[in-house]
This record gives sequence, C-alpha cells and structure tokens, in this order.
Amino acid sequence: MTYTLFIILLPLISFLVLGIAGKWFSHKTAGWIGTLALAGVTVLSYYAAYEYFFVIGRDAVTGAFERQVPINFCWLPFFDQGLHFDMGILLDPISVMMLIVISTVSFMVHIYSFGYMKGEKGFQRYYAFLSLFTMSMLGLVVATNIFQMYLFWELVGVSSYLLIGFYYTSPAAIAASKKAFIVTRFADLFFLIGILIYGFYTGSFAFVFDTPEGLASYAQAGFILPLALTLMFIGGAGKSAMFPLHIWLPDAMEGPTPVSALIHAATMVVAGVFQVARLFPLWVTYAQDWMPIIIWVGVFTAFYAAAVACAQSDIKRVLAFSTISQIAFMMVALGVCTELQTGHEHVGSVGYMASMFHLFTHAMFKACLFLGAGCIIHAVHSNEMNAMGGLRKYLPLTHITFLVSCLAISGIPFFSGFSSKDEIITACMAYSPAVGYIMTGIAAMTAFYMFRLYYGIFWGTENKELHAAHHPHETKVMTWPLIILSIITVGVGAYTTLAGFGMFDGYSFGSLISADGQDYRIHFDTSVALTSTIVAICAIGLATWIFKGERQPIADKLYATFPRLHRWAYKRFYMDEVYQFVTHKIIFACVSKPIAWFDRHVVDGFFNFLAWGTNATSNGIKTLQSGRVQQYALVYLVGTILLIAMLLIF
Amino acid sequence: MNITIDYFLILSAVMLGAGMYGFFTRRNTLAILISIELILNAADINFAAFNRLCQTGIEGYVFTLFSIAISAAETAIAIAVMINIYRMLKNNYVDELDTLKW
Amino acid sequence: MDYSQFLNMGQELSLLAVILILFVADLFMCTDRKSGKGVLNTPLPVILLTVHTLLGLAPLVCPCCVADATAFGGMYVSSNMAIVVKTILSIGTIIVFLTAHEWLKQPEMANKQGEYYTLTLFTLLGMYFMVSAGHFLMFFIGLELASVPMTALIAYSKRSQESAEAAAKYILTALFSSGLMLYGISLLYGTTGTLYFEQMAPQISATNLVQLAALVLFIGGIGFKISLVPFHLWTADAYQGAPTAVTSYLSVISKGAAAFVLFVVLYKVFAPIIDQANLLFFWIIIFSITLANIFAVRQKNIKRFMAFSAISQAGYLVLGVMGATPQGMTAIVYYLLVYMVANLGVFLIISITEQRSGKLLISDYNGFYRTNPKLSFLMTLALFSLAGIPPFAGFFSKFFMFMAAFKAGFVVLVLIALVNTVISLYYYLLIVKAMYINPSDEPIPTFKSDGYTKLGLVLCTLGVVLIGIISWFYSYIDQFSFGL
Amino acid sequence: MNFLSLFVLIPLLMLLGLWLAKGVKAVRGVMVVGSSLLLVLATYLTIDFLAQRAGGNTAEMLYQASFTWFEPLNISYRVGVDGISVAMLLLSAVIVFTGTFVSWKLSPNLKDYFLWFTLLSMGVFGFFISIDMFMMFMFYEIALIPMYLLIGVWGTGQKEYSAMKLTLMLMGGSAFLMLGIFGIFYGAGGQTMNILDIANHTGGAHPIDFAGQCIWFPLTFVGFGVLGALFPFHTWSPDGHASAPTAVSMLHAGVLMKLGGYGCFRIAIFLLPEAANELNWIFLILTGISVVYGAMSACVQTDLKYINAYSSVSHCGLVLFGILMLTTTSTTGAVLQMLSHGLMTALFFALIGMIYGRTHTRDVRLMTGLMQIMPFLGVCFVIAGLANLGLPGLSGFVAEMSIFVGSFQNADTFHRVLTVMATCSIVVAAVYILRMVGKMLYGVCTDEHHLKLTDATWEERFAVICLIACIAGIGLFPSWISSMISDSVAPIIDAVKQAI
Repeated sequence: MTYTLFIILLPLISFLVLGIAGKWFSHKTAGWIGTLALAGVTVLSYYAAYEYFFVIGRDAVTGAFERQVPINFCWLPFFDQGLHFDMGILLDPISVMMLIVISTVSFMVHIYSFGYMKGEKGFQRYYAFLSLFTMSMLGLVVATNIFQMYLFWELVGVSSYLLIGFYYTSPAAIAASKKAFIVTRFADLFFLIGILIYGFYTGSFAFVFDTPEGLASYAQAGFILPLALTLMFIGGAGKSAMFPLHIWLPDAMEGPTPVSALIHAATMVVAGVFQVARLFPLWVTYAQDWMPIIIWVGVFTAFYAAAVACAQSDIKRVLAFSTISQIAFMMVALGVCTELQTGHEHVGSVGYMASMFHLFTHAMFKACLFLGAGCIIHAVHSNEMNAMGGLRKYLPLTHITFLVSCLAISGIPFFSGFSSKDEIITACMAYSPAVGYIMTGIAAMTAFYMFRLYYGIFWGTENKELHAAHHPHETKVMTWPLIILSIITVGVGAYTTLAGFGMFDGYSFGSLISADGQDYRIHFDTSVALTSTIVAICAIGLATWIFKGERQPIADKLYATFPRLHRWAYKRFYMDEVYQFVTHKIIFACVSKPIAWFDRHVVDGFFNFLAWGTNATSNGIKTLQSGRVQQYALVYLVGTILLIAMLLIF
Repeated sequence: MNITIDYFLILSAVMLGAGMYGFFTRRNTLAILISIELILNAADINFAAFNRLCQTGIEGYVFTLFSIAISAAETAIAIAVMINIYRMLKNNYVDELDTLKW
Repeated sequence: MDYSQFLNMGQELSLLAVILILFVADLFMCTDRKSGKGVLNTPLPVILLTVHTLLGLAPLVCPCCVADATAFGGMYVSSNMAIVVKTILSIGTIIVFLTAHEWLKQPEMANKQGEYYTLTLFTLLGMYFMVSAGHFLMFFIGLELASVPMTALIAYSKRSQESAEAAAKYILTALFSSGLMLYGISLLYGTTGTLYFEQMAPQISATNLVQLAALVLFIGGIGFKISLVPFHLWTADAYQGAPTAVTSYLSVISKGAAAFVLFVVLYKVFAPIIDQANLLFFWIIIFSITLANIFAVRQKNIKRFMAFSAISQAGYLVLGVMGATPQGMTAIVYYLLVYMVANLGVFLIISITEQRSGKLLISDYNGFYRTNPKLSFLMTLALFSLAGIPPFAGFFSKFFMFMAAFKAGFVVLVLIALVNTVISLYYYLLIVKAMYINPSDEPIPTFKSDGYTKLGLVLCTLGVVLIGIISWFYSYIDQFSFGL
Repeated sequence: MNFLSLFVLIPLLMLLGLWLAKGVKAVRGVMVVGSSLLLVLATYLTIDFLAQRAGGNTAEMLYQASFTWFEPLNISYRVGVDGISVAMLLLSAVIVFTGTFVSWKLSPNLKDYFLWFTLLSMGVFGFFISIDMFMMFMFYEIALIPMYLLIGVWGTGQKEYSAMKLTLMLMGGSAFLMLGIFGIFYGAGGQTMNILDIANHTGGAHPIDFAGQCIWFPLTFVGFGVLGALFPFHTWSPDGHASAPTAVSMLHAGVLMKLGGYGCFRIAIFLLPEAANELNWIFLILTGISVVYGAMSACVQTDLKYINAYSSVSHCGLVLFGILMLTTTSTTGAVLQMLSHGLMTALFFALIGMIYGRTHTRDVRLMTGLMQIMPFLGVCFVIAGLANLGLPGLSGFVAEMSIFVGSFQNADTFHRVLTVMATCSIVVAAVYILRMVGKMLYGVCTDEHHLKLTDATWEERFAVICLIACIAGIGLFPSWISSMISDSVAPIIDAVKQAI
C-alpha cells in the first residue's frame, strides 16, 4: 500500500507550491490547487480505508486487524545502543480511521473556505497553511514511532500557530497564536522528556516493544515506563486542552472559523487522545495503576469546561469549551478501559472503542457546528450572541444542520453522538458507577448549554436593527459542507443506533475499531441508554424553558440570583489571569530580568572592572616616574639592594 | 703592622657610600658629577688593591687605568651637556630638570 | 705578536674603516644650505654600511675564513652567533639612517650631519666589542663606547631643552649604573682573581655572597642598557627627549646588543649560580612587563609610549635568558630581529610624520587613516607584529620565546607574560583605534614621504611579513645557538 | 601541497586581488569569484570525502599532507580533514559566500573592509584544515584580530568599546590556550605538534600524565570556550554582535564561535581524554547554566541583536554541552548544532541587518507591522525564528534532538538533570522568538517613516535564500551529514571512554 505515501506528499507539494509561488496565483487558482490536492488525499484515504478494513487488514488466522507498515526508513540515526529516528507509514484501525476523519473534515473546510475567505488578503497563504496542517496531521496519525509522532506533533503546533495568527494585524490574534504555541510547546517539553526516558529504557522509539531486551531493560527500571507514559500524556493533555493546559484553546478561536472547525474542533485537538490510544497497549500492560490520572484529569476537565460553556456569550467560545469537554469524555473513556480483550464478557475493554468512536462522531458534528457558526458569523459579522437571535428565518439550512448537530452532541438517539456517548458512559459504569453518573451529569450539562446556544442563536431575542442593517443570508458553497456533515451525523447515528438496539446484526463501529482489533459488536446497555437519553431530554427541556422565549425572565432571574457564579464562569474561573501572573510577574519579572541584570552588571561588570582597574593603577603609580633623576638613581639603588637581599634570603 | 685588604675595602666602601650620598643629596649637577667620580674611584681602588694584595698579574691595574680614562671621557661629555643646559636654564640645578615625567 | 689575529675581528675593522671614511668625507665636504652635505646624507653611509654588513657575513658563507676565533689573548672572542647578531645590529643601523635622513635635511642640522653618522657608528662599534667580549675590560670598554657617544646623540638638537634634559638624565643615570657595575666587577675580580670569562666561571659559587652581590650589580649595569625594571626609569624621558631618529636607534640596537651580552655572560661566567640569576630575572621580568604595560596604557606622547612598549618588549626579550638554554638564545636573537624590524617600522612612520607635521601626540593621529591610508596600514602591521598577532613575525617570535621559557620550566612566568600580552595588545590597539576609528576635525594632512623612508618602510614591512612565515631565519639562527 | 591548502591559498589570492583591485566593481568581482570558488571547493571536498568513505577509506584524517616548517621545534605544516572539519568547512564557505552578498553595498572603503573580511575567513579555513597545534593556534588568532577593525571601523553603536572588549577577552582566552598547547606539546614529549600523533600514542599509557592533563584541560577548554561563549566569559558576545556590521556578525556568530566548539573537541577532549572524563562535570555545569541563562536573558532584551546574541549564547552553550556529554550521539548532535546554529544565526543576523538598514532601529518596541511592508524579509524572519526554536524540517530540530537523546544516554542523575534543564531552553526559545516576531512583524504599521520602506534587493534575497536552502536541506535530509560526522566522532569518543 505504498501509495499511501501520496496521502502525505500531496498536501506537502501543494503547500510548497502555494507557499513559494502563491503570490503569483489568483485566489481562485490557489484555492483550487489546495482543494484538488485535498480531494486527492480524500480519495486515497477512502480507498486505503476500504482496502485496509475489508481486503487486507484482517489477519486470516486470528481474525484481528494487524498493523501494516508499507513504508519505514531510518531518517536520522542515533549512534548509541542502536537508537534511530524512523519515518514511515503505519496503518492500523485507528490511524486509518483518523485518515478518514482528517481528510473528510479538511476537504469540507477547503470547500467551505472558498466562500468564507472570499476576498481575504492572503488567501493563498491561507490555503498553503491549510495544506501544511493537513500534511502534518496526516503524518502524525500514520507515524510509525513516537519520535515521528513528536516531529509532526511540533509541525501541527506550528501550523496551528500560523493559522490562528492568520489575521496578523489584530493584536488579539497575535496574542492568541503566541499563547497557543507556547502553552502546547510547554506541554511538548514533557512529551519530549518522556520520549527520552522511553527511548533510553526500551532501546527503541517503537509504539510496542518488538525487542525482548526492550522489555528486559524495562523490567530493571520499575516505575520508569509509567513515568514516561505519564509525561507523554502531559504532552497529549497540552494538545488536547486538558485542564490546566486548556487555556490556549478558547483564545485560539481568534483564527478564521473554518480553521477552528478543522484544527481546534475536529483534528488537532484530538491528537492527545490519539496519542494515548496509540500507546494504549503500553498503558494497559505496564501502567494500569497510573491510569486514574487520565480519568480524573478528564473528568474534571469535562465538568469544568461544561460549566464554563454554560456562561459564555461568544458562540465560538461556547463551542470551544464544549470541544474541551467532549475531548475530556474521550480521555475518560480511554482511562476507564482496563483490558485489551474484547467481547461481551470483557466490558472493561469498551472504553477504547468508545473513545475512538466518539472521536469520530464528535469530529463530524463539531465540525458541522463550527462551520455553521462560521455561516452565522459570516452573516451577522459578530461572534456575540446578543447580535443574533431569531436567525432561523434568515439561515434555514444552517439552522437545520446546527440543530442536527446539537441533537447529536446532546446524545439523542438516532444521532451519532448518542451511540458513542452511550458507549462511553457504559464503559465508565463498568469501571465505577461514580464516574458513570458524573459523566451522565456532564452529558446533561452538555445538552443544556448546547441548546442554550441553539436558542440564543436561532430563537430568543432578535437583534432587529442589526439584521435590518445587513440582512443575513447564506452562501451555497458554504452550506454544502454543512449538509454533507450533518448527513454523515444522522446516517452514522441512525445506523449505529439501530444496530446497537439489535434491530439487525451488521458491522458496527466496534467491528472495525476495538482494543484488540477483534470484531466487537456494539450492544447498548438499555438502562444506561435510557437514563442518558432521559437526562438529555430533560436538559434540553430546561434549556427550551429558559431560553426559547422572546423575553427570558428566568435567565435574567438566574443571573441576578447568582451573579458571582455567573461572573466566575464567564471569566473561566480566572485561569488566564493565573497564567498571566505566573508568566509575567514571576518568570519574566523574577527570573529573566534579574538574570539580564546580573549579566550586564556582575559578569560584564567584572571584566569592565579589570579594565578600569588597570587604568586606575596606571594613574596611581605614575608618580614613580617623577622626572627627578636623583629619584631614578634611588630606585635603581633600592632595587639593587632588594635583589641582593632576595638572593641572600633565598 | 701590615696593611690587609680590608682597609682598602672599607675605604672604597666609604667612598662608594659618600658618592651615592652626594649623588642623592646635591642639587648642583657638577657636584653630582663629582660624587659619581667618587663612586667610580671606589671601584678603581678596589681593582688596584685586589691586584696588589690578592692577585698576581696586572689585570687590575690596567683595568683601573682604562676606567679612569673612560670616566674622564664620560665626565667630559656630561659637563658638555650641563653647559648646554646652563645655557638654556641659566642654572644647573638637577631638580629643575623635570619637564619630562609620568 | 701575531697580526693575523686582527683579521678575526674583520667586522670591527671594516666598521672602523667606514667610520674613518665618513669622518674624512665629513671634513672635506663643503656644506651648502640646501641639501646639507649632499651625498653624505644619506647615500654614502647607507652604501658603506651595506657593504660592511655584507663583508661581515663572509665568515658565515665561505668556509675558508674561520668564524670562531679569538684576538688579544682571548679578550676578543668571535663566534658565528656574534656575527649574526652584529649583522642584525648593522642592518638595524642602516634602517635608522634611512629614518634620520629627513630630520638631518633640516637647515639647522645641515652642518651637523656628519657627526650624527660618525657618533652613531661609534656606538655601534662599541656594541660590536661588547658582543664579542671575552674579558670584562673589553666588555666595559665596549659598553662605555656604546653609551658615551649616545649622550651626544640624545643631546643632538642643541636648541631643544627636552633634548638636553634627556641627555642629562641619561648620562647621570648611565654614570651611576656604570659606577655600580664597575664596583661589582671589581668584587668579582677580587674573588676570582681574573677577568676572563672562561677562567672566572670555575671560581664562581653560590655560597659566595660577594659574588651574588656582584651578580646583581652586573645585572643592574646591563639591565640599565636593556632598560629593565627597576633600572629603566631613564628610558621614558630619554626616548621622549631625544630626536626621533636617535630614539629609534636607542630603542632597538643598544637594547639588543646588551641582551645578547647578558646571555653570554650568564652562560659563560655565572653558569654555576644560574639558579640565582633565574630567581632574579623571574621578578625582574614580571615587573618589567607588568609595570611598563601599566604605564604605557596612559601615555599621550607617542615616543614616550613607544618607550614603555620598549621596556615591556625588553621584558619579553629577557625571557630567553631564563635558564640560558640554546633554544633561549635562538629565541633572543630571533626576537631581536623581529622586534627590530617592527619597532623601526613604527619609528619610521613616527619620524616622517613628525618631520612633515611636527605632531607627536597619539591624539594627533586621530583620523590618520583617512588622510594617509597607506602609512597607517603599514603602521598597523608593525603594531600588530609588536603585539604578537599572526601572521606577522611578532607572533612567531613571541611564541618561540614563550616556548623556550616554558621548556626551561618557568610556567608561571610564561602565564604572567601571556596575560600581559593582552594589556599590551590593548595599548597597541589604542594607536590603531586612533588612526582608524577616532574622528578628528583637523587630522594630519596627507603628505608624501621621501624615498629613504619609503625604502626603510619596504624593508621593515617585508621583515614583518616574511621573517615569521619563512622558517629559514629561525632555523639559520638556531644552528649557531649555544647555551647550557 | 594537496588541494586542502587551496582553502588558504584562495583567500590569499583574494587578498592580492583586492589589493590590486581598483573601484567597487572590481572589488566585488574579486570577492564573488573568490567566495564562489571556495564554495565550489568545499562542496567538491564534501562529495569526494563521502565518496572516499563510501569507498572504504577509513583513515582518521583524509587528504593529509605535511611538510616540516620550523624544524628545530618540530613544528610542521600539516593539513587533513575528517567529517567534522568537512562539515565546518562547508559551513564556513556558505557563510563567507552569503556574507559577501550581504555586505554588497557597505561603505566606506568597501575594499579595506573586504581585505580584513578575507583575512578573517582565511584564518577560519586554515583553522579547520590544520591538524598541527601550532597552525591551529596561528590561524585561530588570524581569525580573531581582524574582528577589531571590522567592528571598530564599520560597526555601529558603542563600537570602540565592544570591539576592544571582544578582542581583549578573546585574546585573553587564547593566552590560556597557548599555555595549554605548550603543556600538551611538552607533556607529550615535545616531539610533535601533530594532533593525531599525540592522540594515537603508541603504547598503553597516555603520554601526558593525569596531573598534567588536569592542568592543561581547563586551560585549553576555557581558552576555546571563551570563543564558544562559555558561561562567565560570554559577555563579549552581546556587545560585539550588537555593534558589528551585518556580515561580520554573520561570520562571527556563524563561523568564528564554532572555532571554540571545534577546538574544545579537537584539542581539549581529544588530546586530554582522562582529564576530560574527570573534569567535564565542572564545564557541564557552566554550559548548562549558559544554555538556560542565555535563553532566559534573551526573553527580556529589546534590541534585536541582543536577543539573537543571547540566543546564540544559549545555542553555543548547547554545543559545548553536547560535546562534554561525551557520547557519540550528543557529540554528533553538537557538531550538527554548530552547523545549524551557524546557518540560522547567520540568517538571523543577515535579516536583522537588512531590517536595521531600513528602519534604522533595532528596538523591537519601535517596530510594528513590518510584515506588511517588507513581506519577503518578514517571511524569512519567521522562518529563521522557527529554525531557531527547533522546528522539525529545519536544521535546529535535528541537532537538538541528537544532543538530547545523546546526553540522555548517560544514566546518572547529574547528567539527567542537566539534560532536562537543557531541554527547557527550547520552550524559552519559543517565548523570545515569538515575542520578537509578534512585536516586530505583526500588527499594523504605524510609523509613517516605516511605511515608505522597500523590500529586499536582489543580492539580499539571494543570500537569504541560500541560507534558508541550506537550513532546510539539513533539516529534511539529515542522515547523510549526521553519519558523516559521527563516523569521525565515534572513534574519538571511544578513545576517550577507554581512557577512563
């Protein structure tokens, strides 16, 4: 399957072409170059997926999916204990699934951007960066070893930096891009250290020990491997915006909305989840008892983000926080997965599948949501909810797709979100009921704030004069992706729901992706399914009751009753301020400045002192040369006597 | 009583000391030249005395003669310089010669 | 009496011949206002001296006439190395003459041109005898012959008070030091009963305190000529006061001769107490280098500045006598050669500048690069060579000098000397800075230098650039070197 | 006389040519021809070297040539190259080539400028081809001194002070170095100045006894370390770079500072292995400090050149750090880091110079939105910045990763802690780079004087593109050069390890 190489090469080429020669192209040409490349990538990925899943992927004997490595070569040799930095392409269920997700969403975004970025300055640059990002992201998911993953990991970081800072004339965008890059970079530091430790003790950077001596050296170093994995997880947490490293994601919304859809909702932010999933066999085998870290980080983040999302007024921010919360769901799902064996007697292994499943569905409907938000912003030229309201009349298609996605994310049956979220909660229940119920609660919050958003945009108080000013409308090229994505959402949802309730017995997501690659058929645990559905519906009802109306007395009442709470949630519990304080007041003011001062005045001062000292001495002893010949002779004599004395003494 | 070398040495040492003392204390350059003569002659006395009382041959004497001649030459040129200075400064005080210093 | 022994002192004789010819020529050549004594200034002396130099090399090139020979019953000892040194000195003198030309062309000098050459050559003759002395009398005569005419030279410009003052200081200190040295020699004579270097050595012993004192007095006398701390105080004043041509002579030639003699005497006479000598020189060198550097940092007048630089260079020069090893001797002579071309190069430029503009302060050189780029470039090369910057000769000489001292086992001394090179680099760069960087509202105007100066500069620059790179010089000197 | 000597001969001929050249065009012509010849030569050398290695020529040094120079002192003219020197020669050639174009329009007296410039590059090339300690030292000093005039005459700001400080501190370093060289020479019997002969001593014990090594190692290491911006002796570098003209900063940070690292490895480590094993902890601490310290103080600088100078301190610290870690990987990484830092810091200084030449200020606070006004320079600046913070696909990443992986192979806590400390620098690097880029390029340009500025001229574009091409080339295809280097590093490191 060496043709998969082109999946990475095509975007690279289009990046180089657009990046170097871009400014001589017209907007249209540039857009077409990028989009065609992406179309090619999409086709190839789909074909690869088909070939992998249905033709060659499954091992004939065990019936499990095997990892295929079409290409692998040594990119940079290290010379101690045979370490080497490989580059290659690894195909296994999750990477193939990621290929599909990335190519699909990216393709959608490319099309969508035709409309959204129309006439923007730097259109070519925009498409160049998109290609760059796609290339890096694809490279990340097909990485054959941790180091290659890290390499592309950095690259996606940079491309996200470049895309967030696309509007480089707006201070907010600059700050946001800087923040995003530095925070993730900080997290990547731990990733790197983890890699170093891992590489040293296992003697390779491969995802699984293919060498027995690797295992041996691990056995010598007791807690080392869990430590390494945890450090890498911190890296992942940074990319996936887990608390407390989440602060960059909301600001990242300063970038163009399609970018938010692609990078900060669908693909890059799930890289952390993907990384943990990629290393999952190691986690389960060697670091079982460290996995609660993942769970509790996930749980807290999910709750925190949901709580904040309830109070935001900028629709993209709401979506951002909901993204954080949903990714936390996936993390938790991985955390609660305690074994690799699948099959119905092994409930403990559901989490892995569930997490990947949710990753897939979430990518689709969240991309749809963001693109919808993009349409809305494009229509009203504002991110603030108070500029909206009652838009359903103006943007019918957007309205429908948005609603579909909201239903999906809230976990209503027959929408994709339901199946995946349900599996997650099942897995949590299996791990411990406590986690399960907490997650159910958070799911309810999700439903609530999503519909708060929905009503706030399409119903609620309409901002009449603004809409009168420039009557909002939709652009066709921008609505197509919405439609496609929501169709996927509904289609997948309906299919899996039916399959899950055992209406018919066909392939389901689990048959393609499961912890051990075996065919795992999803069957809903009815009680869980029921509870979560009911809870979700209640939450939606609540939201409807509060936010649907033209006037919103209850909402205002609530704000009045808990002003402090609302304020804190609105301010994201002041996490940014904390960071601000730590970086500027502590690191810059208390470390860098003193060091700089020390350098100028102490270290440098010392050498200047030497020079000064020489001159001072020179002036001090000048009277020795007094110009009086008798004194000269006297010095001569004294010198002679001293020398004689010295000889006599020694 | 016989005259041992010590007497001469003491004499020359005293002359040397006197010469130096003169050199350091006198302001008048001519006086300084005279004291230098003392120093040189102290050395000459040494040569002569050593040759007479300790050593054989006439090396010492010869050396003395030569050094007397040479010191005469030196004094001559020194005096020439002093005269030149006197022409310019209208005095010959050594401590006036301190325009070159530091 | 065997007259053939006079042939062994061929260089001295030929030099004497040169002197006589010049003397006679001076007598019978009428002086006209404009060009002074015409051919006497400067072609005649230079040509004669060149011829003399080439003749002097005869013993080295043709094996027929033996180089290692004695005269006057061993009072005069000639050796290949001595011949090399004398050749170097005479070459230096030639360059000095080239320097002097412009100065002597001035009207008030017109009728004094002859004396200058005669006197200078007499001092050179004195140094010749000093260099190949085998007996303290010969040595003493040579020393005085070298220093007495020098006084006249320093006082040469009669109208200038500075010149007179410098001469006074020089002669007084010189007399003082020669008096003490004479006393020291007398003590040596008393304790050993001879004045021949060879015969003296066996009588010397470290236990004899009188001899130790004599050693110090001797070092004082010779250190006065090399201008080592603490016997150096006359240097700055004399250099500043004397006419530039004389200063350049003073700064190189007499220094070099004295340093070589110092080595010879240490090796021949004081070999038994060489450790004590080393102890003395350890401190003398440290003080010479450091003190001179510290003084030089502050100087305003470039001649005075060169004086202090000369003192510290003398310190480096004397590094070679530490341990009196053959390598040390080679290092000394090589260093002397290199130092000579560089220093004379600098003085050539100083003197031509003085002649053309009458400026002598370092600050006067501000902006020199803009008005006289070529001169300042050559000056820079010479200064770099003095500072020991490759690829100029100074680097090699310093490197080999330090190598010799290191091999003799004086690591600490070498370290201190090395650290001092940084200070010396600093003040040499001050001149470069003045010429290249410092702005100036009225820089020295552009001028053309005369042919003699040009010739001298060519010689010096060639020396500065080539003597290091071409290893032949070092190897050639090395094959004659002797030592403990 | 083999063709390595051309590396010295060509600059000599260039000097001659410049001396004779009349008029700016002629001068430029000489420079372009000469530097391109050097570049071609270096490229040819690299190719041929790789071919020879591939052909199974495992000699420690290739193209060796030698003839006696100062016979009485056993000093010879000896040349020879191994992978490390080849890499360094290539680097120097590139920098000199681009430097020529960067200083295309310099004034006044371009001619004299290029004279000193060429002398400097001659020193650099000579240093890298020589394997005789005397020669190395000589060329080392040849390379140092022109810096004084280059900065003093053609520099900006408080140039006299900076130039003097730079020269004196480096000369002070070389004073220690000279003593160390004597020590090694006489310690090894005073028979040869040839590095290889001293290192591959016949017989078991090292000719220089342990006590001696422990004296000479610090001397030589500090001597070279001063030029490599070792922690307490680095203060010449910010001022020097700030005042130097563009091409000189390029050459200085790009090549000259590499002499330090190269010398440390070639002389201090290679010739004094036991002491290197014994004492490297001291210098590890120092370099570890300078890695973090440089990055940290770069964060609060406001002058572009100061920022880059401090980041150079940090990166060069990383070079010495990698060397001192004494593993093949880390040392290879260190050499790679020399290459990549050389290229990218040269690129950086070039761009800073070009921007400064237009805006006449280097204060980041006074510049905004330059990206709109000079897009080409802006984009290249961003690329340089990304290279500086170790973006994959550019050279910095490869080098840093090799260093970190290599350093981590020392299994004890001390080395581990230091390694982790060093890795922190890559985050800090991101901070100051992004800060600089964000303040200066992004945003809306307000200064009406800046609004009228123009983008890069052709020669500037050419130089910059060359550098970027090299950076990307190493970054994308590192394995050939890294294995070329490691082939030469490995035996040395093994020797050092055995010396324990």
